[in-house]
Amino acid sequence: MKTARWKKALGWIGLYALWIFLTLFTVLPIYWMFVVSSRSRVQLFDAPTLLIRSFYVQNYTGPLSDPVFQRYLWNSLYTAVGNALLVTILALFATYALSRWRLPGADNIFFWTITNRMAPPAAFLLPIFLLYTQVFKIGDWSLFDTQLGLILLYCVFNLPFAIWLMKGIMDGIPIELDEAASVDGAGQWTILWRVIVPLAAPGLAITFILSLIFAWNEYLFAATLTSVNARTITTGLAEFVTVTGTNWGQMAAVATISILPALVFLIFVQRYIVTGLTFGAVKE
Amino acid sequence: MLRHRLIVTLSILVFAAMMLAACPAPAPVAPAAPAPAEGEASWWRTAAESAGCVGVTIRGVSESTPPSNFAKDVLGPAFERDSGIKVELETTSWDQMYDKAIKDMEAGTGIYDFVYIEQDIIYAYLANNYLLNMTKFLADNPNLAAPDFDFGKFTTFIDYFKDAEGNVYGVPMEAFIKIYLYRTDLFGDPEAQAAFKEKYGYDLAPATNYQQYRDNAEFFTQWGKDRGLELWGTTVQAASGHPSSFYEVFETILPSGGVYNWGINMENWKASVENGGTMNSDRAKAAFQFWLDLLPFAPPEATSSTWDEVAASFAAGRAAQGWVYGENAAWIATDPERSKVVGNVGVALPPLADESVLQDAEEGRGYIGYYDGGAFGIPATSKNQACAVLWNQYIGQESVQADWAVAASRVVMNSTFDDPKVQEVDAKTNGYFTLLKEQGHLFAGAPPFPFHATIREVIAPYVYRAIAGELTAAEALDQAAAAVDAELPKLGYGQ
Amino acid sequence: MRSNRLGWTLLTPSLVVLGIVGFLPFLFVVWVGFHDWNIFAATRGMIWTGANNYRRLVFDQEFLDALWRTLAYTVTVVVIELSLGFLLAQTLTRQFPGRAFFRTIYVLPLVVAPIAVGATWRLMVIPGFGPIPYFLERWFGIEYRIGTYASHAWATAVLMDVWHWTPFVTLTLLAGLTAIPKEPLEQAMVDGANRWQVFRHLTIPMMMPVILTVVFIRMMDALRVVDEVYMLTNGGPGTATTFIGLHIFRVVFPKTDYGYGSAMSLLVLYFTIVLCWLLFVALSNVGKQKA
Amino acid sequence: MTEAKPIQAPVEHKGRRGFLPIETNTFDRVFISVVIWIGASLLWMRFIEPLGLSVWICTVLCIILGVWIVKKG
Repeated sequence: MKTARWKKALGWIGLYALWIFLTLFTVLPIYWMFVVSSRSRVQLFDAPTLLIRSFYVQNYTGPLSDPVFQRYLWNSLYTAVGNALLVTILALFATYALSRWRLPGADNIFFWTITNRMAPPAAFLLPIFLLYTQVFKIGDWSLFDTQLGLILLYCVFNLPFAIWLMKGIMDGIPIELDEAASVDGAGQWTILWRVIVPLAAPGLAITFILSLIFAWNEYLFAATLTSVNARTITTGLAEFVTVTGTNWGQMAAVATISILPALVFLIFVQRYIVTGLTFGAVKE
Repeated sequence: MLRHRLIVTLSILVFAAMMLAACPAPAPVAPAAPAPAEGEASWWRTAAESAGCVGVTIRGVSESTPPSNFAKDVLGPAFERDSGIKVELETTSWDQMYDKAIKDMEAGTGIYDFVYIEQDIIYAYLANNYLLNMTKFLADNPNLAAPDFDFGKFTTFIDYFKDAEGNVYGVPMEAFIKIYLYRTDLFGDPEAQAAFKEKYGYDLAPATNYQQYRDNAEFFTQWGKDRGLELWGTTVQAASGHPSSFYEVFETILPSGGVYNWGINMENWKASVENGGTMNSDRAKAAFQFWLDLLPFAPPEATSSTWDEVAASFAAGRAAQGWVYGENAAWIATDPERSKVVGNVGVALPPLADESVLQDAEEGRGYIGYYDGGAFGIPATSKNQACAVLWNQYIGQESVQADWAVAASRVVMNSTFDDPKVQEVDAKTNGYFTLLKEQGHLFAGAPPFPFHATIREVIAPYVYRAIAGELTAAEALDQAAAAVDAELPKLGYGQ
Repeated sequence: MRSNRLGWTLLTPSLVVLGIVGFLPFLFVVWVGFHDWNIFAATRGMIWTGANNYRRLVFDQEFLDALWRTLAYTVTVVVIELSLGFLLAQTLTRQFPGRAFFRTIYVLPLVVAPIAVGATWRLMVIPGFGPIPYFLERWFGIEYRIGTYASHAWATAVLMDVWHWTPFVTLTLLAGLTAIPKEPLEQAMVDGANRWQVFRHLTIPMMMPVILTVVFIRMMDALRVVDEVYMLTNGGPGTATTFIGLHIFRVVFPKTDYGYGSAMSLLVLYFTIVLCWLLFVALSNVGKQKA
Repeated sequence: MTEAKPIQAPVEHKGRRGFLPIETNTFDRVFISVVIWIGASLLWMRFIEPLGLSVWICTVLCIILGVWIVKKG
C-alpha cells in the first residue's frame, strides 16, 4: 500500500515538475521581451540578467504618445476585428451549406478552400499588389493601403482554416434538430439563427478569436499592401530595425503592447477553446 | 448559451471602446521647423499655386533612418507650411522600402511621388527608365526652378545620380563613408602601448595596413580576456544570412585590398580570372581571407551582426576598432543615451593591403572604401511630378542642411562643412566631417551595375558559407565568380 | 429534398472572396511562371519561355536543398510537437489544482505575432546580448553561436517553432481527448489491460482523425514558414535555415526574378497540395471507417 | 416557408469505386490525373529529357493515362 502511495505522490511531483518547467519555458521569451522593453539602449549591453532593476518608461511612452503609432494600433484592431467578423460569418454560411445540402462536388470545394492556405506567400505578393493597385480601383481610390483591402486579403488564410474548423462543428450538430425545427414550421434562416448558431457558439467563438489572432499578427502582406494610412502594428515593428541601430527596447515595448489585445480576447474565450477546437474529427 | 454570446460580444465592445478611447483621432503633430525667410516662403507658395499643387498630398517612401525621419518630421511640415503641399513620407525597413518602390515603378502604379534611391540601385532604375529627369524638367519649367537651388552646390556625391549626359535624377539627402573607428582610450593607454610594443616589436597605433590591423585585433582580444573585460579586438559585419556581410566584403574589404567593382570586368561582364575578371584573383582571396581570419578576434555576436549591430557593438564598448558606417560616427561619439564610448572615439581612413591601393585611389584608378548615401528621386510614373520637384528642391536648399547634418551626420553640400553647428559635431567626433570633406574623394560608391541586387544575391550565399566555415576564402570566391559568370549571360550581359 | 439553390447562395460569398484574393493571383502566378521576367535584366518585360523555368528548377541544387531542408524541418517540428502535445494533453485531461492556471499561461505563445516571435528569440540567442548563450557559456561552458554553427541555428529554429505551436497542438488534442467516449477505455482497464495497451490499441486509433488533422494543419503552415526565420537568422548561417518560403522570398524580391520565383512557388504549392491531399484522403477514410 | 420540408443528411460521397483504392468522383479523378501529369513531367525533365526524349512524349502518355483514370478509376 505504501509503495502505491509513494508512486502516486511521485506521479504528482512529476506532473507538477513538468508543468512548472513548461510554464517557465513558455514564459521566458515573453518575459525576456518585457525585460528588454524595460531597458534603455545603453543598458541593453550590460551583462544579460533576468532582473528588472529600473524601468525605462520612455520605451512605452514614446510610441504610445506618437500619433502615427496610435494609428497603427487602430488599423490593426480595425483590420483584425473586421477580418475575424467577416471570416466567422462567411464560414458559418459556407459550412452550413456544406454540411446540410448535397451540393455536387462539395468535398472538392472543401478541399480547394483549404489549398488557399498552402501557397508560399512571397510569390503571391506581386499579383495581389497588382490586383489591388490596378484592377480594384475606382478613380483615385484603390484597395491598396486600405483596411478593407487587408480585411479581404486575410480571408486567404483565415477562411480555409475557419471553414475547416466550423465544418466539424456543423457536422457535429445533429440534423434531427433541424428537422424538428423544420417540422415546427421554422424557415431556413430561423433554423440557422435559432438552432445552429447557439449550438455552434463555442466553435464560432474560437473561429473568431483564432482569425483575429492570425490577422492581428500578419506581417508580410500588410507590409507590402499598405503604405501610410492602413499600416498595422506588425509592420511598425520592422521600422525599428534601421541602419543606424535597431531600437530593441522600443521594439520590444511595441511587441509587448501588441500582444495585449489578442490576449484579452483569448482570455475571454478560454472556456470555449477545448470544446471549439475539435475540427469535427471525432465522431461518436 | 445566450449568456455566453453576450459576454463575448460585450467584451469585444468594451475592448474596442477602450482602444478607441486610447487612440484619439490621429492628428499630425508638427515639430518645430526652421523658420524660413519671408521672401522664400512666398516663392514656394507662388510656385505651388502656379503648378496647381496647393492642397495636393505627395507621397514618398524611404528607409527609416535619421536623415529620412528628419525629412518626415521637420522638413515635411515646414514645406507644407511654406507651399501648401502636404508630404506623406512612409519610412520602413530597408528591404521593404526597395520592394515597394520597385513594385510601384515597375507596375507603373504611381503611388509614390518620390522615392529613396540608394547610390547602388540608381543604375538599375536608370536602365529601366524609372526616374524623372530633373535637369530637363527644371529647364522646361523655369517658373518652378527655385532661385537658390543649384545642382552645382552639392558635393561630388551628386555625380552618382547623373546619367552619361550629366542630367540629374535625384537630390542627395544623405551621404557618408564607411570609416575606421578606434577607441582612443585604449590606443592611448600607456600600459597597453608598452605591452603591445613588447609583444609585436613596434608601436601601438590605429592600423594603416592589414597586418597591423590583425595585430591590434589579436592584442586587444587577449587584453580583454586577461582582464575579464567584455572586449574584443575588432568588429566584423559578418551576419551569416544577411546581405550586410556581402557589402562589407565586396565594398569595404576587397577595395582596400585593391580589387574594385566587385571584381567584375565591366568591359566583358565577367568575374573569374580566366575570363578577365578579378573576383577570384589572389589579391581578392588574400583580402577576404584576412577578413575571415578576424572572426576569432570579434565579439561573439559578429556572425549575427548587420550594419546596425556592428555600430551597437562598438557603441557598447565591446570592440577596440572596426569598420563602421560613418552615419553612426556622430551618435557613437556624442550620445550618452546610446553609447558607452562617448568621447573615446577616433576616426581614420580604413587600413589597406598595401601602399599601391592608396596610390590607385589618388590617381583615380581605384578607391579605398565605400562611399554610400541616397537621394530622393521622382518616379516617372508619379502623378504629381511638379509638386515633387518643388519638394526635392526644398530639401536641397543650403539653409536646411546644417540642422539636418547635425541630426543625422550626413553632408551632401559643400557649404554645410563650414557651418558652426556642423564643425562643433566634427570636433566631438575627432574629425569625421573633416575626413569626409578632405578624403571623401578616395572613397567610391557601388559600381554602376544595372543588375546590382540580382548579382548580390548570387554572390552572397558564398560569403555566408565562408563565414560559417563551410568554405575557405579561395573556394568561396572561385565558386562565386563561376556563379556570376553563369548568371550574367542569363540577364543579358556579356553573352 | 430541398433545393440546392439556398445552399449555393450560402456558399457563394466565401467562394467569391477566395476567388478574388486566392484564385486570381494563382492564375497570374501560373502565367508568370511560364515567362522570364527579371526587371534587372538587360532585356525588359516578360518573355515567354514555356516550361524552361521548371526545367531549370529540377536541376537547381539550391532549390532542391531548400526543399529537403524544409521537409526535414517540418517533419522534425511536427513529430516533436505531436509527441509533446500528446503528453501534455494527457496530463490536462486529469483534474489537478492549478490546471486552469497552467493552461492559461500555456496559450500565451499563440498570440505573439510570428515576426515578434522571431525578434524575441533573436534577442534571446544573440551572443553578448541574450541570456541563453550567456548562461550556457557561464554555467556549462557551451559556446552557443547561432550565427556561426549551422546546428545551433537549426536547433533554435526548431525550438522556436515548438515553443510557438505546441500549445495549439495540445489544445486540439485535448479537445479530441475530451470528446472520445470513455466507456471502452474503462472497460478495457477492467478487463485487465494496462495503460500502455489501452493507449496503444484504443486511444490512438480513436484519436487518429484528430492526429491527422493536427498534422495536416501544422504541416501546411510549417512548409510555408517565413516571418519567424526571417527575423531569427535570415536563413543563415550559410544556408542552414534557408527554408523554402524564405528562399522564394529572396528570389522574388531582392533578385526580382519574378518568373523563376513564380515557378518555384507553384512547385512548392504542388508538393504541399499533394502531401496534404494524401493526408486528407487518409483522414476522410479513417472518418468513414468509424461512421 | 410555412411548409415543412424533409431534411436529409448529407451523403459522404457520391463517388464510385473504380480501380483506384478510394472512392472518387469525376473531379477527384481529373485532379489525380493532373497531379500525375505534373509529377511525371518534372521527373521526365530531370531524368529522361537529358537523354534526348522530348517532354511532349510524357505529356501524351499522361493524357492517355488521364483519360483512362477519368473513365475507369
